[in-house]
Amino acid sequence: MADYLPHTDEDVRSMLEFLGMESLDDLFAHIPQAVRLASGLDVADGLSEPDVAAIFAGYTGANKARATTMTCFAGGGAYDHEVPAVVKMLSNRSEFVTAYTPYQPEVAQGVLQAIFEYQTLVARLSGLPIPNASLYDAATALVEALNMAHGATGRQKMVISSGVHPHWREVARTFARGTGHEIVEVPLRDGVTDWASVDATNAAAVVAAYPNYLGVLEDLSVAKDLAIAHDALFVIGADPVAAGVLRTAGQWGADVFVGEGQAFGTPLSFGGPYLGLFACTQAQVRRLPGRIVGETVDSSDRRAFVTTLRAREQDIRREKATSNVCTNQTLMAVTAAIQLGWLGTYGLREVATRCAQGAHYLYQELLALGGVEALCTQPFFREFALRLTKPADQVIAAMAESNVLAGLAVSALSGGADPSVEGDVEHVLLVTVTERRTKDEIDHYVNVLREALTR
Amino acid sequence: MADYLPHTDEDVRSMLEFLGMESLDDLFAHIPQAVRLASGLDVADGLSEPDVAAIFAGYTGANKARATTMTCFAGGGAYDHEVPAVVKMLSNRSEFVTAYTPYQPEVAQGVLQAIFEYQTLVARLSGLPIPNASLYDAATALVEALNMAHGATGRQKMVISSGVHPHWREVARTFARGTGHEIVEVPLRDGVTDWASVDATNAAAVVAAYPNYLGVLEDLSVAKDLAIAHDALFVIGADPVAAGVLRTAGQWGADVFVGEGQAFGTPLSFGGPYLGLFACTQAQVRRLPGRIVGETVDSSDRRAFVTTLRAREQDIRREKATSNVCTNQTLMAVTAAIQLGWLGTYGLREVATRCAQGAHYLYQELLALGGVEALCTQPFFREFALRLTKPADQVIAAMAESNVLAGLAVSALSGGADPSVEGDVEHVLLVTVTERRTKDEIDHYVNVLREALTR
Amino acid sequence: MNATPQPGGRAASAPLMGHESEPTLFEMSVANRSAYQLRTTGVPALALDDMVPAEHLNPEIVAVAEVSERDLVAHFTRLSHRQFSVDLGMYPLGSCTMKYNPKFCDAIAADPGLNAVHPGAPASLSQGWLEILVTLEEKLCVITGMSAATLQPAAGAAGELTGLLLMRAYHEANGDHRRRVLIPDSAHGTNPASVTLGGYEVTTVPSNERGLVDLGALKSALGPDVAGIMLTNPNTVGLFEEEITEIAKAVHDVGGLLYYDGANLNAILGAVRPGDMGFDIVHMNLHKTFATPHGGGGPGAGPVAVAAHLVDFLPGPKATRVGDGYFNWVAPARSIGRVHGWHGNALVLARALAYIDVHGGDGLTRVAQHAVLNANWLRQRLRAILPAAYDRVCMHECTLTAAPLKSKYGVRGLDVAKALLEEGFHSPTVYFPLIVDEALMFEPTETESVQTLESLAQALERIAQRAKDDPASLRRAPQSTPVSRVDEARAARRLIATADASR
Amino acid sequence: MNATPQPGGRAASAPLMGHESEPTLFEMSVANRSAYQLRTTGVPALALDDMVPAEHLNPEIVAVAEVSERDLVAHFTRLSHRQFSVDLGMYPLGSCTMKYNPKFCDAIAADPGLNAVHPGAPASLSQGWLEILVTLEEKLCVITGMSAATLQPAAGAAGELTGLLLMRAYHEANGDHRRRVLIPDSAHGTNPASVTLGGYEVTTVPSNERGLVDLGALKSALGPDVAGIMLTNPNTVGLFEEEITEIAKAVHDVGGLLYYDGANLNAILGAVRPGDMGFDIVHMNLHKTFATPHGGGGPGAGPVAVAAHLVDFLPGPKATRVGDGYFNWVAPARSIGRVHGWHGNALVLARALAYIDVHGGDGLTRVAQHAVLNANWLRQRLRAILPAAYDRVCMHECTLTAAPLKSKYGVRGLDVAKALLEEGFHSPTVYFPLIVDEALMFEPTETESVQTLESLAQALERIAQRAKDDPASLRRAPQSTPVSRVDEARAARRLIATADASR
Ligand SMILES: Cc1ncc(COP(=O)(O)O)c(C=O)c1O
Ligand SMILES: Cc1ncc(COP(=O)(O)O)c(C=O)c1O
Repeated sequence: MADYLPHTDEDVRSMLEFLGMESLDDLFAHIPQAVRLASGLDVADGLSEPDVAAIFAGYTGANKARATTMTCFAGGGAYDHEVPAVVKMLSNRSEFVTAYTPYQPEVAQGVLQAIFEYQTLVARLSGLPIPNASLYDAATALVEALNMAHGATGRQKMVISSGVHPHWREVARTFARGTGHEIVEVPLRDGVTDWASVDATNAAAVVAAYPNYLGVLEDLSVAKDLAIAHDALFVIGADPVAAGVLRTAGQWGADVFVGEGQAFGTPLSFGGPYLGLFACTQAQVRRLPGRIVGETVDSSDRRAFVTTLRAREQDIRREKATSNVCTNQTLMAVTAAIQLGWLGTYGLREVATRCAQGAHYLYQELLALGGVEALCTQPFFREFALRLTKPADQVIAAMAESNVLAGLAVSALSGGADPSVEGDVEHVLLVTVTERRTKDEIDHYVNVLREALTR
Repeated sequence: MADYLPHTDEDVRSMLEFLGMESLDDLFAHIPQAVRLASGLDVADGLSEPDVAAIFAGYTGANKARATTMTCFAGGGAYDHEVPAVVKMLSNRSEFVTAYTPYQPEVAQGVLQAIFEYQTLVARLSGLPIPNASLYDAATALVEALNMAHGATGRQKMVISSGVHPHWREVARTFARGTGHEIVEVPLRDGVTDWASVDATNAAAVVAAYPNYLGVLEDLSVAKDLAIAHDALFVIGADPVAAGVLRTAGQWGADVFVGEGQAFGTPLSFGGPYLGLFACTQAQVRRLPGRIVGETVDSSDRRAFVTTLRAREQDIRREKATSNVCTNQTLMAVTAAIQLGWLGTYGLREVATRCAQGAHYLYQELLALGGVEALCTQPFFREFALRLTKPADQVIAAMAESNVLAGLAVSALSGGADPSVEGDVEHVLLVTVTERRTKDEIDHYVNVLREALTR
Repeated sequence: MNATPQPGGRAASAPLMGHESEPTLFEMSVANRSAYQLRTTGVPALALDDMVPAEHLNPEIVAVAEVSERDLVAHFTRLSHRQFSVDLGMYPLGSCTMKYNPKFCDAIAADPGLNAVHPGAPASLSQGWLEILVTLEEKLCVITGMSAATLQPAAGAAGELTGLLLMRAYHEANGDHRRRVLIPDSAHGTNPASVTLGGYEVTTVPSNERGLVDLGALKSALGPDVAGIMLTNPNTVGLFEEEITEIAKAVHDVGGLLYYDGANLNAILGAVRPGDMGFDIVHMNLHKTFATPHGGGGPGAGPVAVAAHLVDFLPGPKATRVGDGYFNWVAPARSIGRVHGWHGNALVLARALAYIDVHGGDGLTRVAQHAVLNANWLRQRLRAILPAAYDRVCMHECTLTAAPLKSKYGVRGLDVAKALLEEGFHSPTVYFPLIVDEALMFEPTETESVQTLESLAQALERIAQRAKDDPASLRRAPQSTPVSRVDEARAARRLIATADASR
Repeated sequence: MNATPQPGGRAASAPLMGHESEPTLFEMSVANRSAYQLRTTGVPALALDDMVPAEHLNPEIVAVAEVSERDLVAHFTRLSHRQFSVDLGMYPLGSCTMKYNPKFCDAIAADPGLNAVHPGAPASLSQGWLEILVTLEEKLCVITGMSAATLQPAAGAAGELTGLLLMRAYHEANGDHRRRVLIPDSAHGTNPASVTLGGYEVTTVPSNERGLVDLGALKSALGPDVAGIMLTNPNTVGLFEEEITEIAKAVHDVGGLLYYDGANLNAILGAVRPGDMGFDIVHMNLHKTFATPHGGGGPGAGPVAVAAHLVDFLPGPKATRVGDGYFNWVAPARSIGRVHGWHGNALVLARALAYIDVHGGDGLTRVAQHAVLNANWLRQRLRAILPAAYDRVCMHECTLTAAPLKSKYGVRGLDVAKALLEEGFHSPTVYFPLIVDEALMFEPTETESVQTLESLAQALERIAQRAKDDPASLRRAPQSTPVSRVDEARAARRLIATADASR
């Protein structure tokens, strides 16, 4: 019997006796027999921790793509960044890991202050004053932004650049089934959003990505003007690492910023738990989704932090709440605050710069190869898309044999044809470089791709 | 510049200014030029953590014998026991890891109480009332026991069974160079100490091992009688895991117990840091080496713990101290308390029993093989010695190719001929089984040894 | 020059030392101090403006913070000492299932073989992960009695909304357009909020004097425009909806679907399954029932399992067993699409599977039995001072009321909750569910021993005594904590959400 | 039956919640409760008495404790909250070098590639470990200016004794039997204790009014029977022995050897090397200078480096480079033999090497410079309230005296040290070295910022003010800590060393 229950047989006996009961079954006697599970759970019996560890060793062994053994050039919203031992140690402190939502501020100042610091960092990186305490991930954060736009304008039309990550757009479409939003996806031409090609009248939101998911740096003033023209909310989905060097969402005139915070201390984790970043203008504060921590004082005037503006939240507003989010991703938010504290002002700048340097070095080397051409001719930051002479998925499989994860097949992300890619999508490979990639690894990539294409 | 120094150039400048100095060098100006290091340290420049991690990856890659990939049948005082995630997590709490010796009890109750609990467990497992707060390892704990015996009897002769681990005996010989102790090593006959073969008159201590390092369970009453006959202190070096089922040192009449505590939550660690266990009778308390924690109360009568009987210690008694030990192995002692708390009364019993079961199963299977014979015909606990038709070191090397660490070559431990082994020692292999070894692993061992011997 | 620098670095904010406040990371920041260390890459250092057109570069440098690694460690270690957690003690927060989180499961999630895998890696290179997802889905379906599940929802509320979208997709596929979803007045706030986002209207169903759904009222609220009902069973008062079969029949009779809010699944593991009660859609809170740690508010995981007739609508792509030990991503025939950026909170899912494997069917059944045993023992033990809102056998949690203390001594449930902090226990859930006056909802969970329950009871007895002797002191509690009661009104009146907000 | 069980499980011992004491593991124990989980092995379950003769089996079962994993975690997590540490704040404990311990080094030591290797594995299967040991030895020799080193000693005191045995072996090899070892009166207690265990007599050399060895007294104490001298330089008052070359010459002239106690090596990294000062034997405290954590009292590592004429005597076997990148165990020609059961505190050694690699020669030099800068800044800053015992430039630590406070207000150094705890700082070393009246020895280390030093100074100013205004309150300090001053006399009078001791 391997489990974590403290009850001894004697405990159970005496507790039942205290209740005047004979058996544990008596506790369930009031449940209609008709629905009781007579047979017991048809799940294999419990195993000890080391036995279960042996089973999981089988799983991990079958994960060939682990970044510790296969050099990672895949990105698309999930990045292989440096996470130092100190950040892991601090974010694993059990007080942060095993606490619940800070409902009792007197004994939750640790988490509350860490969130307050996280909020401050999100505000600075987004250039917008009102952050929240985290959302599930970037995709669902985008959905909250659309809901906010609907609340602000009363309109349903959401004009979204197809430069926004295909998964984010898909999630937006899924939730639109409930909200009734009309999702209008704007195609890219040579990697840039062709805003002119759509009718934005009655738009609640105009949504752009920065850089877009193909890595391209678009001039967002066009989108901003469009939003102004139809007084829609301007929503920017931005790479927060880029904020180390590029203009912030706020500087581009965004009303709402959403982004993926995984890059700040959270490992690749097969896609989750990640961190949905969210910030908006003062004007939208009453429509803010999720929790927000505010500064105040305690009864003896000491500084204290507490979750505030609770009147927006589901537990109080119920069907009229701005959002249904309750549990969010606090631990990842705390981790992001720690990782950013470790990086600091110049470390973040350095990481952003090195990502760009690595990407541009690889890009130049690759374009020198035969069988490889750039998908578009636009400036990019740390990711770029290539059109290959072979299907991207085949190239990825081939390069994996040399322990290189070549990138992402855009067709796999978009699930086939997509307004973001002109012409055939099967041959398009999305390549990413982070600050962890060395010149040797990049040069190796070039050789391995050459082989894969000429094989 | 990768380091952990907070000082900015401006900090350094203003601090020097506050001191009325020009440069950092001024701080060292009073050191005679003649001895100053003009050239600077001839050590390579600093590297970043990830760069150093890459260097260490080279080292770890060259450690083929890691128990995680090579099944460990080696013991001899270092054992591959289960250490669960919960024990690792708790013993890595930074409050335990980064504290100093508890000099200020008001802010050190955590470590002090954990040591008090450790002491209680050592007393129970040894069957002796007065434990200390840990020593470096079993070998140096033995040396402290000999010094205690000298202090108690004023005599110099130490009669030590050669069933005591060869390394412990060697350490005893080394320190005897300073103390002038006469170390008399008693040979084994068919694996059992031949006490009759030595003259114990004027002995300060009679030292036995339980089980002895070849795994044999000797009847210690013989040694006890010898100690009584010459009123020497009776010292037992015992395997603390065995205490889960076997008689304790106290039950055998020991005045002093020493043992190796690595088995309680400390990984193999290439031999250190380990944990020197020590306990003695009430009669020897004033001669106790190292620190001891006692229970008391604080000024408001709350229970509190504090290091006590300080008058014995080097910082107060100086040249008359009972021992020179200052820094000990507290973290390993705390870890042992946690691991034993996890094992509990019946878990320890279970571990001890499974060690014995695995060892006896393997022993039986091996004796069925050709080319293998038992070194002796005595009862054993979890280790046993074999005489092979090939040199043990060759067999170990051969079996390693099948990812089995076959055991320890006794000749490597003893550094050649040793009173513990009759006849040729090169062919003697010491084999150990812990509770972690499965039947499949043991059966695999048998096959691999067969091959190794018949190749 | 600066001979007396801005002081900093005291540990007086660690309760071990004192009770002062901890400066923020930004107050600790000193120009040009740093902690980061990066790999040496040898990559040619192109200048930023050779890579990025000027109009994209930020003219200013975004300030993060500038601290040493040493100060970073001190800061967050002190903050951790200002934070209560399950690992420190009992956390009987009703409806939250704050059971002990096995460290083994954390170790599983920390394995690079799981956490260093890119979510976009091809299935052929992440077979281990796909097998974990498929295996977990299969076991969750057995546990709930459903046919298939999606593991994408990141928490319970996300699961609820996903479930409502499935409900909608199902009805629409039948060309059947419905307007309303029924919800008991005892329901958790996420339920009505999810209904709205699912595009439905909420019709609230009152509870009866037994704390259960009023079947009569339910029936009269039913109609052909009802898409379904959301129920928590045991419900949020901790009582089992004994008329569940009648409820199910009534709802199904009008063509509606039954949604099971699995937040309280811990109570019934191995005893009764949502599927067998007639539920069509079930969400689970893995961060409750399956012990994945709450992380101070998240992450969680809210898988949704459904009955056969809804399987085709599940979000996708789903990890799927495609014969002879190979796994691949497959989209259900009429999938509503993704509800998460990738595959859900994968590491949380892996933890839950490890937890299920350690317990097994037998262990999970004991989990529920002991959770219910603890709640009933506590209810009985506290009867004299904090009567149960509905005095009969409860499930895994018991909703007590401080109403007597309030009427007699003017001591509110909140005061009791705050005083409990001084006694070394986290507070129960207060003022929820809304249908109970001065509600104090205790969920001990199965991992607390009877000794701990007894000392909780004795602490509450001391507090009841204080309510008699010195009620004012309770209104001032807690005093021993890092901060005393905080001014929530002030926080809301003048929002200071960042260190940069004007004060 | 037991309706009111023994209460337990409150977190009121966590300072965050309250200030009560934490029960012991044994007080928490309940019959038949357990936490352990072992691998399923399938090994035939032979009965104990079929394996072990009856006379060896313990008739009784040794009681350990019987707690659940949940209670185990709560207990030790609470204890950790009752413990101050470097990670929580400044720990200016003179002579102990409580600098920040990089977590990176912990991660290195946690790698199974290092910590899962059996110490008895053949060299061919543990080449990585041997290379680590050889590389560390080489770097330590460069840093100290010596020829070779042993890494076996487990701490400083073990290094001292090893060094004295080397001294003895050297003299004896020269057929030269000497009796005495000189030690300054300022020396750390381990020095004289080690001398005794080394079989020598201690001759104490007085310090002069400058806090340094009195050269005249030293010379008159010297003679042909002097085996050597043990010096700490900078010495334990934190001052550099400026006459070191004269001292070295005088000792060498009588055929004695110079032993360097490296506890204070942090002060001189890259500035001056023991070897260049004429020392023959040097021990280092890796747990001080090279930042390996102290673990609440250990483990440490005390490698001993020696000059050419002592190399052959070093303990063995030693990891040795035997050409073309292969390493093996080799015993020095006239080795004194092992001083540790295996190869020393290997994981501590690996941490230290990682620390050295990250800093490099340049970084280590900065370490010393900034450590000395901090100590002098603090000395200067505190001059008005706590004068330095010897008022001039110090090295990495400054020995101040509370004598003025004592004479003026009857406030002792100990009171100041205790009051500092309430201010959020660990106390300095008190009453050491013995030659200074009311000594308060502060070692800030290089990892503390000037902001932290400033707030330490302000805290001490507040304490000095309290000494004037309310001296009695200082004698009662600390009050904010988990326990107030403890009754040490009672602990010694009636030893209670275990939970089973009669009370
Ligand atoms: C009854 C009930 N339903 C739904 C939820 C929402 O779950 P989550 O917080 O994971 O979104 C909760 C969580 O508190 C709950 O208690
Ligand atoms: C000056 C001095 N010498 C020797 C030692 C002893 O070192 P260890 O505690 O590692 O045995 C110390 C430790 O405090 C010390 O400060």
